[in-house]
Amino acid sequence: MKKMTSKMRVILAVTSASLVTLGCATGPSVAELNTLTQQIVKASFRDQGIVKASTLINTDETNKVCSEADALGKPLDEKTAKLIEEINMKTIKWPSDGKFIGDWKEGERIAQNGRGLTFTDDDKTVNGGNCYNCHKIDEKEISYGTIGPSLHNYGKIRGVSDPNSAASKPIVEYTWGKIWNAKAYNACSNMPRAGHGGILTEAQVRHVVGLLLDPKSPVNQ
Amino acid sequence: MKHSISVLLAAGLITLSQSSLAQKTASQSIDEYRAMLQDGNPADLFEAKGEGLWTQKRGPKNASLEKCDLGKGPGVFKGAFVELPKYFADTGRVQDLESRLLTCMETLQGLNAAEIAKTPFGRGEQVNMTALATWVAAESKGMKFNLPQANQAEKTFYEVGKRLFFQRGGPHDFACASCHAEDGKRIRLQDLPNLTKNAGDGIGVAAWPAYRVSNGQMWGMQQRLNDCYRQQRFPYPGFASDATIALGVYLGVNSQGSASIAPAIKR
Amino acid sequence: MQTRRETIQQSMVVAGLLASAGFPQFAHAAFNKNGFDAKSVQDAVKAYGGGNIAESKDVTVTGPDIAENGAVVPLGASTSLSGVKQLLVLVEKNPSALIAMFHVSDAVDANFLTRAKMGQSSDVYAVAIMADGKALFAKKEVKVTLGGCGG
Amino acid sequence: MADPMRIRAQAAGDKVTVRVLMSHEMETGQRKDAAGKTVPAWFIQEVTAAHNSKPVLSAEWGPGVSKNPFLQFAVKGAKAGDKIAVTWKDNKGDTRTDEATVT
Repeated sequence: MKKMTSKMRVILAVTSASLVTLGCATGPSVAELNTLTQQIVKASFRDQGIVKASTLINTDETNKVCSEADALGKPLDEKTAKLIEEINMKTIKWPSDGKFIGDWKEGERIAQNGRGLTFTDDDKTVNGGNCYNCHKIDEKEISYGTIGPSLHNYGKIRGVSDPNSAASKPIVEYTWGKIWNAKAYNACSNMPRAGHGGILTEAQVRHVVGLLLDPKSPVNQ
Repeated sequence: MKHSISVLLAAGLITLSQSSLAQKTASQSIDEYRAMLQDGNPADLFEAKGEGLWTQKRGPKNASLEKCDLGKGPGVFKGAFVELPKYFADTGRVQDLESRLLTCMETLQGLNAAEIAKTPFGRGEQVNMTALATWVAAESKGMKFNLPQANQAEKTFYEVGKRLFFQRGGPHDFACASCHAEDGKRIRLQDLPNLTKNAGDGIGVAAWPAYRVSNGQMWGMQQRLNDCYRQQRFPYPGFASDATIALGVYLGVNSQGSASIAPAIKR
Repeated sequence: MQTRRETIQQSMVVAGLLASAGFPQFAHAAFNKNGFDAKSVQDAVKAYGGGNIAESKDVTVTGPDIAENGAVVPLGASTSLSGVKQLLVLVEKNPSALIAMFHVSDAVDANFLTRAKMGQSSDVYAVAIMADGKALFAKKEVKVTLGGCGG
Repeated sequence: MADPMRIRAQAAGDKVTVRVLMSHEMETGQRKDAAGKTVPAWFIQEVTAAHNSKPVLSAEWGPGVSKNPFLQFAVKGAKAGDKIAVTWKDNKGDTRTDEATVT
């Protein structure tokens, strides 16, 4: 952005009193507005605590494409969506020891916990999964969100009686993958990419998978 | 008091006391809780403080804010809040209430606007800022939002605000829209207003400034947006920065016609 | 330690007025540390001269079934009985059960509303201590939820 | 100095309902600050009220009362134009009195 069009200069005058505002017959174009937005983001957000402003400016292609589609109110075309899903699928890290199912009790704690990674947290904060913010999970917890679908009886509904059986393998893998990187299955999903985004560790993902699929978990009672 | 067994079963309130014959749903109970708090909103304390600050001579210039132009002419505070943010020719900027108060505190009272903007919420002059914003907003209680969009800068800021609203980022890929672009959604037990349109009287934008029960703090719109961004895992938005104001324009224009209940009381 | 009388005299608006009016029934009104140090409902009642607590339909406790936030829980205590000396508001599972104690005079209704902090879901109590030391109570469960984003 | 209270006193029949908001932190003494240090207890301990200068109410509060406390009570035999004064005193000895006219 070395050269500015005269129209762009007019737009920027809005944000900088030092530039002279000229009359403007027509509004700025979509591209100019996108550029102006990024300039305003750059000027407005700053590093604080463990959160760096660069994380916002240098976000990945998935977020860029999905944000633009959302702002225009148009879903991605099928080809772009497929491409984004493929890119994200490649990022999924499968369990290093081949074990998918962890301790559901730990999983419940992680699902309840909504902490971590804000500018008031420190790097010692153990991150939570934020799961109950959006999903009904264990039916005993009445304080659950509805942004995502209910996960109550998640494993039971899908017929998982032994998560270690061969028959359960596809659903177990899907569950792991969905938690690790939800955008691998739905390009512009609202769901965070818990593993890929560095929100949850591999061990934590394993516990959450346990919460959803262990037949002994209260989720499947 | 209304009881409904069928609604009870739907909500699955199995852990609640079984002592009463029928159970209310959790959301009915929460509504009752909120209603109990309406009478006696501690926001009144901040509103009273703000009213006093408006006429109090302060700062290096030992002047009051009584000549402050909040967009309806010097000294006019009634109805100003529901028309902000708007474009101000004297600063050449689109400004929200808090940004404009900052301008007045500097030009009229000689206070250092940059210093105040850097001060964390709840400290020093920011305490006064919140009280002032609470009082000015309260002077528009019951009035409908009616932001101007005649000026090109205001139109441009609406478009920028829209893009900010949908901008995903941070480790969780959150945007404002992740929670606030659909009707009838909840986070935990809290209803989420759909902020892409008029969410209704006293809902969304029309409920701030508000007293936060959870931490006993009074929050203006700047702090509301700041904490939304914090929970989105975004970096820190500067106080009265253009991003927060552009977002304010987008939300305010979308709320066109909804009546302000500020200062409200919120979880 | 200031006496109650001296404290009142310091106040700007009603300086001296309360003191001169006399207030014999509140002579014992100095802050009762034992009451607020008590862990249990019964111990707090004892600290104010009350006996063993007994449930009574003539005492009412008001509060929400569910509190959206434990930091502010509206609670009320009232009684229709005459001869009540003190009304107490308590939260059983708080570190110190007693929230507030009101001396009931002839000039006010035995009906008070305040707001309490609650660390967790708990029974809340209203206790009326009568002139003869009888302590009558009402209780109800208030469930405290985790709200917002949990952050 | 502490900020003023907000007192509303409204007559209905032969009674006046008084609603009071007080500006106070109400620290429990059990909370830790960001640096991990315990924030010392700081709370309103005594509340009194007077009707036309005649004491009508005395209460003791603990740190379990919420921040920026709310209190509602009813004074018998009071009427519009009467004065209701409320005083609080906290555990640090700070005190404040405000007065309202019954409407």
